This record gives sequence, C-alpha cells and structure tokens, in this order.
Amino acid sequence: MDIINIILVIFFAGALITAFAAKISSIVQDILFIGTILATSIIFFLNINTNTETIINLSHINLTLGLTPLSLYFAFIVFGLAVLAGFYAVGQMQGKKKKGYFYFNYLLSIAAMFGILVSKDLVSFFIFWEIMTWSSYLLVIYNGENVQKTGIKYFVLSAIGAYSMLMAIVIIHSLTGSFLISDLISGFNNMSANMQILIPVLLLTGFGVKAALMPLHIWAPDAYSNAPMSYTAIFSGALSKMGIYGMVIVFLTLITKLPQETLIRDIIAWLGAITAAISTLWAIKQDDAKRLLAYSSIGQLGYIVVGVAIGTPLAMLAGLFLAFMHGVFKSTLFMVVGAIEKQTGTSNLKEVTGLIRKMPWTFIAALISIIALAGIPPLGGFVGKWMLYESLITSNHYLLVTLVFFSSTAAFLYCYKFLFGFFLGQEEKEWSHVKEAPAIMVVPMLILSLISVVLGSFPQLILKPINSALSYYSLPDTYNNLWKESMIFNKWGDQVALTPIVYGVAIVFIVFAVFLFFKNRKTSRYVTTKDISTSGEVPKEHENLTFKENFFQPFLRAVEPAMKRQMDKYMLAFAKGLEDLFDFTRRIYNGNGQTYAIYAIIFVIILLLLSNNLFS
Amino acid sequence: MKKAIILISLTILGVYLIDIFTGIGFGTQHFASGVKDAYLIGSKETLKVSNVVTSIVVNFRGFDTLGEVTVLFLASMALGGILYKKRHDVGERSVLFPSTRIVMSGAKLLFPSIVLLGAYVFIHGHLSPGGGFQGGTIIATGFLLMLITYRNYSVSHNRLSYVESFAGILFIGLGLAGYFINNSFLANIFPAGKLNDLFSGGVIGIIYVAVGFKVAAELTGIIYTVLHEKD
Amino acid sequence: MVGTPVLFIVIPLLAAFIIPLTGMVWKNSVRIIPGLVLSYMLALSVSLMWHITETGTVVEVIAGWKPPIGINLVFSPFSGFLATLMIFLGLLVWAYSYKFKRNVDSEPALKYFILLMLLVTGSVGIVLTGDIFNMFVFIEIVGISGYGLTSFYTRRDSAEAAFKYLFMGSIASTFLLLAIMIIYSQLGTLNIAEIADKMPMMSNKLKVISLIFFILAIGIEAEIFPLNGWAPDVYTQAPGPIGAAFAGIVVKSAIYASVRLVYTMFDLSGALDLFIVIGLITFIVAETTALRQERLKRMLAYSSIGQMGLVMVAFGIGTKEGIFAALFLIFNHAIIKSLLFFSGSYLVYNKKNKFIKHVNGMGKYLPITSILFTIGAFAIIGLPPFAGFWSKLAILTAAADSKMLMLIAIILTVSILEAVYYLRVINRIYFFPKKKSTEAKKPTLNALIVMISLGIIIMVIGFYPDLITGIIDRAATDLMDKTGYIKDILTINN
Amino acid sequence: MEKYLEILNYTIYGAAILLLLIGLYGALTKKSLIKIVLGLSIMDSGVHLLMISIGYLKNGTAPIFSPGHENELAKMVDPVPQALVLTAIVIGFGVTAVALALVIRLYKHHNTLRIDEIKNLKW
Amino acid sequence: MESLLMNILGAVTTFLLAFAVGMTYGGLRRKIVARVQNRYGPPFYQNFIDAFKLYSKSTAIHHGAMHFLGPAFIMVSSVVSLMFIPVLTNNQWFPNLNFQGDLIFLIYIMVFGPLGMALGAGQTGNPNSAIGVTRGLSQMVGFEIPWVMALIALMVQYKTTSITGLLDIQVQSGHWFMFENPFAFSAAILASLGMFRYSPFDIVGAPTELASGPMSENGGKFLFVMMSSGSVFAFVKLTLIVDLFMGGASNLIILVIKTFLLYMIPVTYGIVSPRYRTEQSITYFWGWPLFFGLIAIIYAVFF
Repeated sequence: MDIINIILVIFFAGALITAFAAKISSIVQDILFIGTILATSIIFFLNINTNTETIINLSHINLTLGLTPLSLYFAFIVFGLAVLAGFYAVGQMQGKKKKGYFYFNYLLSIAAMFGILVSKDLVSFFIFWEIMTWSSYLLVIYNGENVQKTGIKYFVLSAIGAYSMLMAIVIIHSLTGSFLISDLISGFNNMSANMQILIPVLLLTGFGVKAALMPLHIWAPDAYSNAPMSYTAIFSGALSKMGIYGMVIVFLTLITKLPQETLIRDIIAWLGAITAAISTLWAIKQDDAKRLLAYSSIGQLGYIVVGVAIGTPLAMLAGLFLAFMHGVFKSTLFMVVGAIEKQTGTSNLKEVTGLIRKMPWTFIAALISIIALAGIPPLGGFVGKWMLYESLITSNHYLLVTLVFFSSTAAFLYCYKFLFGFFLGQEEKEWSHVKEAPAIMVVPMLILSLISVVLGSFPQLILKPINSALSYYSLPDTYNNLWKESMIFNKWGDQVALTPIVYGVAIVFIVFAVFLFFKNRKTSRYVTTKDISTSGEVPKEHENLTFKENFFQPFLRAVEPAMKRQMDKYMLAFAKGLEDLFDFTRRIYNGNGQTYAIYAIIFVIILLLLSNNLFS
Repeated sequence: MKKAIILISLTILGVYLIDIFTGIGFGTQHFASGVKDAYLIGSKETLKVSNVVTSIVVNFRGFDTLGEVTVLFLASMALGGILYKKRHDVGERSVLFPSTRIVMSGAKLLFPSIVLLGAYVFIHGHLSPGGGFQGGTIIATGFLLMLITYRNYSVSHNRLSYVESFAGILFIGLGLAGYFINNSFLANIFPAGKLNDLFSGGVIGIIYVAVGFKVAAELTGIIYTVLHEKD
Repeated sequence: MVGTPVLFIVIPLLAAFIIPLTGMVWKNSVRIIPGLVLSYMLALSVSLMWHITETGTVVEVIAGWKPPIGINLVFSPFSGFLATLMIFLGLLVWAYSYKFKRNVDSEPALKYFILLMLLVTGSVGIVLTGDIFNMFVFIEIVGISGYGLTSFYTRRDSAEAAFKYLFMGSIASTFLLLAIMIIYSQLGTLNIAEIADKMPMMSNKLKVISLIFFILAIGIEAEIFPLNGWAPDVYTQAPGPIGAAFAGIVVKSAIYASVRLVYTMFDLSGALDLFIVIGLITFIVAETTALRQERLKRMLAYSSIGQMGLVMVAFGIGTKEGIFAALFLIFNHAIIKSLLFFSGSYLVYNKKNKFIKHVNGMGKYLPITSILFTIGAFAIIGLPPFAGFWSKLAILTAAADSKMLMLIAIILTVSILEAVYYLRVINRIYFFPKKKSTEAKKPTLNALIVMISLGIIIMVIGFYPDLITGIIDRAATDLMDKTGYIKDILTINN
Repeated sequence: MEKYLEILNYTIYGAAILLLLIGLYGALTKKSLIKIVLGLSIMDSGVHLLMISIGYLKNGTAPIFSPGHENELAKMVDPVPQALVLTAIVIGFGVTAVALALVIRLYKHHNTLRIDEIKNLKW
Repeated sequence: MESLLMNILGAVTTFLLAFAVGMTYGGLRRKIVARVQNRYGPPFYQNFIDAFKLYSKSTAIHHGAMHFLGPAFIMVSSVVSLMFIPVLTNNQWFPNLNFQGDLIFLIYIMVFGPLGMALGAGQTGNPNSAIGVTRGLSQMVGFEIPWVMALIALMVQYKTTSITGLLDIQVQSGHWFMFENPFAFSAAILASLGMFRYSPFDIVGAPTELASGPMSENGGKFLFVMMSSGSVFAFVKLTLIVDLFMGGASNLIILVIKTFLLYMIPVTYGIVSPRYRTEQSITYFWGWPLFFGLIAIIYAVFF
C-alpha cells in the first residue's frame, strides 16, 4: 500500500473513531484526534517523494494520486497548520458540546485538503474538493447561529464554484478522453478557441469561490466568523489556499497558452485587487473581531490572487509566499480571537478591552502577527508585499499597484483596531478576572508567530520549495535569479536586503527599548489606565474613558460612496426574487385533481399539434 | 374559459382520433400477418377449444387473465382497505325503502335460476360465448338481488374468502402443474379432447370454472362491502 | 437456479391468495409470508442475474406458446437489473413496515402486505413482460394496489390523494389502450419484440400518434411534468414506506416502460429529444417547487420527481454512456430516496401535517435516524464520497460527450437548488431547538436495521462504485442492443 | 349513395370516439365526483367499443367453431381484441369500484362531492 | 572591521545631523508661525531646550510594556528610514544602507512609526490618544495614495525602484525630476503636506484645544524620544523629496537650502489654512493630489 493511501486511510479511520470515541472518554477522544493528525503528518514528512503515483482502478475511471512539488509546498501549509491548530483545538474544545462532530469534520477536511493536493486527476480532485466543502460546511454551521443564512450561503456559493468546476471537468473529459491533469495540459492546445476560453473560466470560477474572489466572496465573512475559531484558522489559513492552488495550476499551465492571456490575467488581477480594497474597507467597519479578520482574510487572498494572476516569476513568488505567510499569521490571529472568546465569552471589539496585562502571551502572538499582516518590515509579511509591489511595477500594472497599495495602507486601520480593541485601552473591571489561555492554546500561537519572525529574515526557507514547485511547471528558475544571499531582486535589478534590515531594525529597537524600558523600569511604577490626565483633569470613577464607538468614523465617512453598494445585498435580493418566483410557479399544482387531468389533455394536444415538428 | 379550452382540446383530440381510425379502416383486414391466425388455428387444432376468445383468454394470453383476476382481487382488497372499519362499526345496510312481498318472493324464485345460469355460462365458456367472468358476474347479480331485497340477508365474509382463495389457488395450481409437468406455466396438462365436447380443451374449462367462482365471490364481496356503508 | 422468471409473478400471486386463509389460522402469517415471498424473489432474481452473465438473456414462454403467439417474460441484464432492484426495495419496505402501528392489527395488515407484495409483483411484471398488453395489465395491478395503499390510513386526506391518482390513472389506461390498439390494428401483434421488428411497416403518422398516447399514459406513471400533479399528494398521504416504494419501485417500472418503448419498439429519432425536453422541464419545475415546500414528505416527493426527470434526460442523451448514467441514477435514487423516506417519516413521526419545522432539533433525540437522513441528503445532492456523486458524474460525462453544454449547465444550476432545500432540513435537524410539543418516536429495531443497511450501501457504493457499475454497464449494453433483443425473443426454441 | 354508405361504415368508430370524448368532457368539467367517475366509465366504454370495432370483419362470424362452422376460419372476426376487451372491462370495473369507494370516503371526510372543494393537498 | 566601525560612526553622525536639522527647522517654524500671527514667539533653539528638559526628567509612572515600546517603535521607523536615504550624493561620510533597500521598503518602514506610536498610545488608556490615533491613521491612508502614485510614476519613468538609482540618474543627466515630471512632484508635495501634520492637517494632535492626541499620556523621556524621532523624521522626509525630485545635494549647505525651501511649503501653507476635519482632509488628498498622481503615472508611461 502506498504512503498516500495509508495517510488517507488513517485520516478517515481516525475521523470515524474519534467521532465515536466520546462514548469512552473525552480525553481518549482528544488523544485520538491529536494522534491522527500527528501520525499522518509524521508519516507524510518522513516519506516525501514526488515521484511515486498511486492509481486506484475503478472500472470506468482511474484515480491517480501523487505528489508534485507544488502540492508539496501547499501540503506544508496544510499539515503545519493542521498540527498546530489541532493542539489549539483540543484546548479550545475543552468542555464543549459536539466535540466528536467537530473532530470528525476537522479531520475530514484536513484529509480532503491533502487529497486535493495529491490528486493528479480531476475526478479525485473534485471528490476531495467536495468532501472539503461539506465538511467545512458542517463546521461553519457548528455554532448553530444563523445556520440557514450563513450555512446555505456558504454552500450555495461553494456549489456554484464546485459545479462550474465539475462542468469544466466533464468538458475536458469529453475533449481529451481522460481525467488526468497532465492530459489536460498536453491536450489543451488542440482544443477549439471557445473551449480554450471556457475551460479556464469555469475552473477559475470554481477556485475563485474558495479564494473568495470578488463577486463570489459573499459567503466568506459569515462563514469565517461563524465557524469555531480553531477551525477558522484552518479555514482561512489552509482551506482557502486550495483555491489558490488551483488557480496557480490554471495560470501556469492553461492561461499561458491562450492568445487572450493578458486580458484574462488582468481581469482576474483586477478582481483580486478590488476584492482586497473593498473587503479592507469593510473590515475597518466591523466591530466583531471575527468578522474583521474574515474580511481581512478576503483582502489578503485578494493580494495573493493578484500575484498569481499576474504570473511573472516574481509575482508568482509573491503570491505563493504570501499564501504561506497568510496561512501563518491569519491563523494565529484567528486563534487569538478564539482564545479571547474562550476566556471572555465574546469576540466583540466593543466589549472586550485592555487584555494586554491579562493575556500577555496572546498579545505577543497577536502583535507579531498583526505586524506581519500589515506587511511592515522586518517580518515575513513584508517580504511578500515587497515582491508583490515590485512585480506589479515591473510588469506595468501601475494603477493596480496603487489600488493594492491603498488597500494595504488601509489595512493598518483595522490592524490597529484589532490590537487596540482587545488588548489596549482602558482596563475595565468587567474583565479583571480574565486569565491567560491554557498553554495548549498559547503555544501553537507563539510557534506560528515565531515562524512569521523567522521568515522575515530567512525567506529562503520557503522560497526554495516555491522555486522547485514553479520550475516543475516550467517557470524560469526563480531561486537563483531573484534571490541571492538574503537579497531579493526584481526584474530591474533593484533589491532589498533582508538580513541588514533585520539587524538594523533590531539594533535600533533594542537601543531605544533599553533606553526607555530598562532604564526606567525600576524608577517608575505602573499605574492603571484610570490614572490618566484628560487635559489636566483627573477623571472620575464613573466616567467612560473607553473609546470604542464609531472607531474609524471619519475615515468611513470619507469612503462611504465605495461601500454603498454591497454585493451581498444584491445576491440576497436575487435569491429572494427567485424564491418568490418559485413560490409562484409551484401554484401550478393547485390541488384540484381535475386540473391535473386537464393538464394531461393539454399536454397530449400540444404533442399532437407539434408532432410534425418533433418527429420529422 | 376553462370549458372553452377543454372543448377546443377535445375537438382537436377528436379530429385526430377520427383521422386515425378512418385511416385504419373499418371491417377490413388491417394487417398482412398477425397472431390472430395462429390463435384461430391453434385453438382449433391444438387446444380443441371451439370458442377462440376463451382459448385466447385462458391459454394463449392466460397470463393476462391471471393478472386480471389479480386486479379484481386487489380491487376487493383495496376496497376493504379504503372502507375498512372495526367489526362493531359495521352499519346497517342502507335500503331506500323496504321491499314488498312480491319483490321478496320473486327474488327468492329468481335467485337459484340466476346462479344456475351463471354456472352454466362459465362451465360452457369454452364452447359458447361466455365464460368465467361472465358467469361470475351473473352469479354476483343474483347475490346483489338478494342483498337489496332482504334487509337482513348476509353473506359470510369468511366463506367468500375461502371461495376466493381456493379458486385463485386452483387457477395458479393448475398453472404451476403445467409449469412442473410441461415446463411452461399454464401449459395444458390434460388431454385436449375433441372439439365442441364439454370435456375438451384440457385445463381451460377447469380454469374458467375457477375464474367464475373467484369472480362471483369477489364481486359479491365488493357489493357487500359497499352496501354496508353508512351515509 | 432457484427457478425461472415466471415465478416472480406466480409465487406472489399464489401467496396473495393463500394469505387470507392462513391469516384466519395464524395471525402473524399475514406479515411473515409476504416477507418470505419477497426474499424468495430476491434470491431468485440474484441467482438469475448470476445465471445470465453466463448464458445471456433468459426468455420464458407461458403456456408453451412461442413468443409472437404467447406471452413471454424476458430476464435480460437490463430488466433483470431493474427487477432485482425493485424486489430488494420491496423487501426493505416490507421489513421497515413490519411493525407499523396499524399493521399490528391483522385485518389491515393483511391488506397492507398483500397490496405491497402485489405492488412489487406488478412492477416486476412490467419490467419482465415481453408483451405490451400484458404490460397494461401489470400497470393496472400496480395502479390499483397503489390506490389501495395510498388510502390506507383512513384518518388523513389520503382518499383525496388516491382519488387524484386514480383519476389520472384512468386517463392513462384509456390512452394506453388506444395506443395498444392502434399498434395492434397495424401490426397484428402485441409482442414487443415483434412490434419492434415490424415497426417499419407502420405509417409514420400512426407511429407518432401511438407514441404520443404511450407517452401520455406512461408519463402519468413516470411523473413527468404536466402529468405529475397526483404524485406529491400520494407520496405525502401514503404510509411512509409506501412513499419509498413509489419512488423506488413504481416510477422505475414506468421509466422502464417508456425506455423500452423508445429504445426498442419505436424507431423515431425525435423521441429522444422529446425525452430530454420533458425530462428537463420536469427536473426544473419539480426542484424549484420543492424549494418552497413546507412539508417534509412533499419536499421529498418533488425531489423524487425531479430526479426522475433527470433520469429521463439521461436516457434522452441516447448514447450508451447516457443509459449507463440513467441506470446508475435509477439505482442510486432508489436506494437513497428510500432511505430519505424511511428516516424522514420517523423525523416527523407523530405530527399530522408533517411540516418541515417539525424536524427541529431531532438530531439530539434521534441521533442515528438523523445521521442516516443526512447521509441520504448528502448522497442525493451528489456530494462525494456518497453514492450519488458517481451517477451525477456519469450523467454529466455522458452529456458532455454528446456536446450538450447547456444541458450540463442547467442540470448543475438546478442541483444547487436541490442542495439548498436539503441542507435547510439538515440545519433544522441539528441546529434548531426542538419544540416541546413535538415528541420524538424512536425507530423500531426492524426499521433501524433497514435504514442502517441502506446507509451502508450508500457509503460502500460511494467508496467503491465498481460493485455496481459492472452490472449497470451490462444492462446499458443490453438496452442499446435492439436487434439482439428481437433475436433473443423471436428465435427462442423452447 | 355508395359514398354515404362508406361514411355509414364509420359510424361505429364515430360513436365510439364520441363516447370517449363525452366521457372525457364529463370527467374534465363536471364538479361532482360521482359524475367524474361516470365520465371515466363512459370514456372506458368508448375505448372498449373502439377496440371491438377494430377487430370487426365485414360479414364476419363470431370466432367460435360451433358445430357446422368448423371451417369458416377466414370469415371469423379477429378474436384478439375481444379477449383484450374482456380483460379491459374487468379492469375498468375494478377501477370503478375502487373509485366509488374513494368517493364514499371523500364524502364522509369532506362532506361534499365537489372536486374543487377537496383541495387539502396542494402546492 | 574598520568599515563596520566607520559605518556605525557614520550612522551615528547622520542621526545627530538629522536630529539637529530637524530640531532647528521645528524651532524656526514655531518662530515663523508666531511672527505671522503677530506674536513674538520662542527662539529657534527653543526645541533644543525643551528636548533637554524632557530628557532630564525622570519617569515616575508608566502604563505598561507597550507604553515603553511605542516610542521605541517610532524611533526604529525614523532611524531606519534615515539609514536608507542618501543624505548627500557621493559622500563617504554618510555611508548608509540605501543600496540595500529601495523605495517600496522605505514607504513601508515610514509607516511603521505611526503604527508603533499608536500602539504605545493605545495602552495608556487615554481616550484622546486613541481618538488622535484613529484620526492620524485615517489621514495617513489619505495622503499615502498620491504619495505612492508620485513615487510609482518616478519608478516607472526611470525603470528603477532604487533611491540611489533615481538620484544617480538626476546627477548624471543634470535634470531634476521636479521638472521632468512636474505632476509627480506636485502630487508628492501635496501629499507631504499631510505627512508633516501641520495645519490644516493637524487634527491628529489637535494642539490648540485638546493638548492631546497620541502623545497625551507621554511625558519626560517618552516625549523626548518622540520629539527627537519627529525631528529626524522631518529631516528624512525633506531629504527624500530632495533626493527624488531636486537632484539631491552634493554638500550640506545645498542640502540645507533645498530642504529648508521645501520645508517652507507646508509651513506657509499651514499658516494660511484653517484646520480640516479628518474626512475633509482625506477627500482633499483624494482630490487634486490623486489627480496629479494619476496624470504623473500617465505622463510617465506615455512620454
């Protein structure tokens, strides 16, 4: 039996056993859950081999499974996050209901993601894609709040994506006679011009849903915020990357062969940039941290899509690097929210405040991840952003880069809102009892934030796998052209040197931190946040000193025109209209048996009258 | 409006039907070779049954008849289900007005002869027009006469069941006998005899008798059930 | 071999006549004997299926007359597949309803089980028979047992549903007779194989008109769009398992009849396009209507109608892949929809109106039933790794191979609606609070076993479709082979 | 004159089709359940008549080899439609019986015989 | 080893120079504003005195770790960005790291400061700080767009993203980008108005009525660090514009002249303008400056 099969079997078996282990004991369940993830990850990492293929023979379809360098890269993200979020989940799910349900779907969706990555033919790709969809759907509705609205919205959009993908798959099969991805790539040139457009568009629609691309993104805010945070870490960090994975393949293999290549690339890139901009604005408006991060995720995925769509070597590098980084820091942030929600019972930024001293480790994780998210040097996020901008500028996308720049600048606003809302500001009595989250939750967050720090100065750790992934799809060797001894180059030969930056920043930071902190720590004493000067006056006890309402109101007022129109509302109105229409049409069945008989007679009359045309 | 649509539709349907059937032609041979000739010859030569319709109904297309009997059986079954009540709920028979003495005496007089006629019809089913269905129906009318004449005339449900079941079992049993002896369901297992003899046609006559009993019992049962509905 | 095809019909009929007698002696026999008969039929059909893989189609003549003269039964890979499926479902329905509330009483039980057994028998007869008038008789057997079963519960509005069914059924039988007579008047035969053989002799006009009458008649049973008004009512008002029987058995036999007509008997090319159009309209109307249903069973009914429309579409594609897909869909639909009806009727067990809202919060009280319902719903939506996915893939592949891109798009769009209404129910089962007034009724052991075995079948087929695709493939080949069918029957030497 | 006789030949078809249409009309327009059942029965009769007349042969005899008529094979009318009609009639009877039983149930349940008032199941 | 030492020495020197120039300019501005408003005003070295005073105060209270780290973050931003800007062309005395970072990096490191300050201000719990921060960040989004567009126009026009590269092109050709692409220059200048946060864009600190803004809870050494960072930062911005648009400076005097002239633009604009509300300033930046930026890019691409 092949390694891939073993891993999948362990996953499915583990999922089933874990789901029903609650009958034995809760701890056994936890251990089984963690054990499944660890076992699969260890087996996977010990047996990485991109050359083997497993073929499962069915009478009419052969399912081919095997690793490619690209899928290996994404598998790093999936397994890494799965392990860390898995530990975190054990902590977060402590004492919650439906633990078996959660673990089952969690494991299943990880398995499905792994399956997607190892699929070398489109059918198994689709199978795992759908397993991923429904297992994540079941987790989206886990909370039981707004299930009809949120869950259905997620599923419908996923179904739209999946089905357009399925349509593409069957068309491909009818044209090439095979489901293999490699056959699609080799046979793509022989297709008719219409099909050459149709197939990539359908595939991109499918992937665009999971990557939350502009008109298809409306599921994301609700779904991300509704799922348990330990899963949203995976959801936003790894699951959405499956859409990116698909897009990368489409762009690298299919789009490049098209005469309309630039047009499609531009359209998708612009969609990505618009997604990023609009969702950033919406993120600024949110008061619930989950929703804020959800919108932020959409925005970040927008950047990744821009990078992947532009498709120059540097842009591809940027997209894939950002994909990794986004997985790292966004899942940390979702974990942070989860930890806070567990400790305080709410994730509303308006309610929770001043946790910095109660949950210092969580704060550190959040701070580092936020800095990485904002793309500020010297953390990992910057590397990706830099590559993205450079690639856009050097490939003549000037307005696009402005738009991307706008959204990433505006992202500072919600970054600050997030940090300030939870950790800074007044320390209200209401939250004085809050303790730091258990270690099993904090450690994964810290590990992840450590990764962001490390990648800021040593991006080669993942640039190398990306390079081998890209050269597998015959892109020029990026690793040696664009990267040299901690320096990244763009096409024009301009560079940024990461190690000196990191050293410089670190030195300056330490100097001044020492200057301020260590020198004054002894001499000064800590006072509470109530002890402040408001224009020289001492505030009274009952005075409200917490600034929460309308946090970025002035900014939002300025950008109001851009936020007036909401895709969500249009789509919901459309759905409502459809339902009303169907409510009307179902009145055909009016309950009178005689009418049905009349229908029958009319049916036969119509057929008789049309008989000359029908059976000529 | 609705009526107009229906009228127009029916007119169109009628036009098409008339068109078809005038095209088919009336009273002429429509097809060059059909199974009809095989039936006529087979009935005369092999089965020795003079009534070809009977030989078709019972033997050539005996399977249809089996289905037909089943339909009747099912109808009485379904009727019982539809109008099912617990025993104590069974109501008085609804009679519009009590019958006069003349009717009563006449019915008593007629009943045996009706039953006899019915029996004659199904026993001679393979010789002359008529057969199990016809005979059974005639017998059932006799029971109907009795039931509407006499307010307290009753037929035992169980007895009807016995007759029904045994008749059915006989039919299928004979068929199965053919299956086991002649390797084909409903195949003739008895000597065919001579054309126009009472004991001709092998199993056909026997099966038709069974069918007659079954039909009579079922129709009576149906009438009985419906008559016992309270309104 | 345990027997020959004729026993499929004869044994149940014999049992039906015997049961009233044994019922007087031993009350439980009215419930047990039908089960034994159905098991025997299943064994018989399985062994025959095994047998025909070696010897080819089994044709049995009745009363010793060779096919054009006598009636014959054909157990081919195609009809055998359907017959086996129907009998299997019939057995499950029997097992499921073994301990039904009203069936504990001997008198209704007698009627219920005999009607059920004959419903299965009639459907099997439709599938097996090689004679067109015989098919009519079996359709009527199915119809009358259907009317009886529909109105089985006296307290509901069941009579209304049964009457609508009967109304439509009468019209159907009238037009069926007309069509049969038109054909007989031209060809002088009622044997399907010989009709198919002689069909070129018939004038085009008469061919078309008889086909239209056939479509009307069989379409009423097959629940195609403007003719299916009765269907949801019947599904709703009949006892729960009977809904499954209708969806899984009766409709399948009607579909068989229509397919036999178009593929074997008539040689009209436009008929397949008509199939696609009608099937597609049925699919769209039924699925959109199902979206706004308030009652669970009605929703399931419309879903079932929609699936049948899809089956018609698949048959209408006309290639071997299309038939393969259609048969796969038939199989999956039979299994899955039965599971949905079975588990669904427990979810809304004690409520008169069976509103969808009554399933609220049942996930906690009926965990296994709910999980099974969920599996069924996922499968029918076509989510992998459940069985429904493979048939959906097959139908789409078939459509794509025939270059029907619009068809694919429409099917997939409507499938989304299907997903929506099923998921709404699932969400209610698990995430809505249970109302105090609704009581959960635990499924009886026999029902539970039936449901679990269906769930296992769905999962197993989902993971390893090869178990069934071989059989379906043979069936599809068999249906495509018109000359083979004619030859098999007309040149039999028995 | 011949022509008119030609048409006369078809009167039986015409009558049967008219019967069918009358029955259908009644079933589709009448509100009373009883009348609908009647209409269905009439429609059935029309079809049966049509079937029988298809098998008719001009100057034909009944398909019975009664003594003395053993060799009139060619003159015999087609026996098959007759056999079929026999079956169809019995089936029609069964259906009508069930229909009437249902009407009784419906009347008890809804207290009306109007079909447009019996609409508990719809949409 | 020697070069490393020289580098460090050079860096410290640069820092001191920037500090001095920035402080002086701040003092001059106060004086000029006062004179225009018909006041006497403090002497131009007042800022040095203030700084010294603040530096010598001892810190008695603090609000937690971020309170300490906030000013350090600001300082990182200004010092690191200073390191990446060529102060003088072809001068050995200010060896900096500019060849290792380009404009994109600079843009990012420059926003690092405000964010760090915002964090520090956040922990103090003073609502005014937070209000100031939100205003500041909002305004930043406003002016960054035209600013970035101007820079992109330059990068596109000369096919390089390196500051030194742009500077070298100007030095070699002798044409200042200010005239080569005047639209970019206009956009950059207008954006820089916002960067300096002088009137009319001074709602962040709201100096006249709240005495608050992000700094309101900071005194003593905290304020000293912030003040010096502000001065360095001002120098950084001025030098950057000089480098990018005005051909750089070959010696200190030219640098001072050019930067001072540049500095006068926001100062004088500020004197004559009343304060904008936050959304007004944002829409202001998205008006003409954005338009200029757009024209600049179009100009750069097509001409």
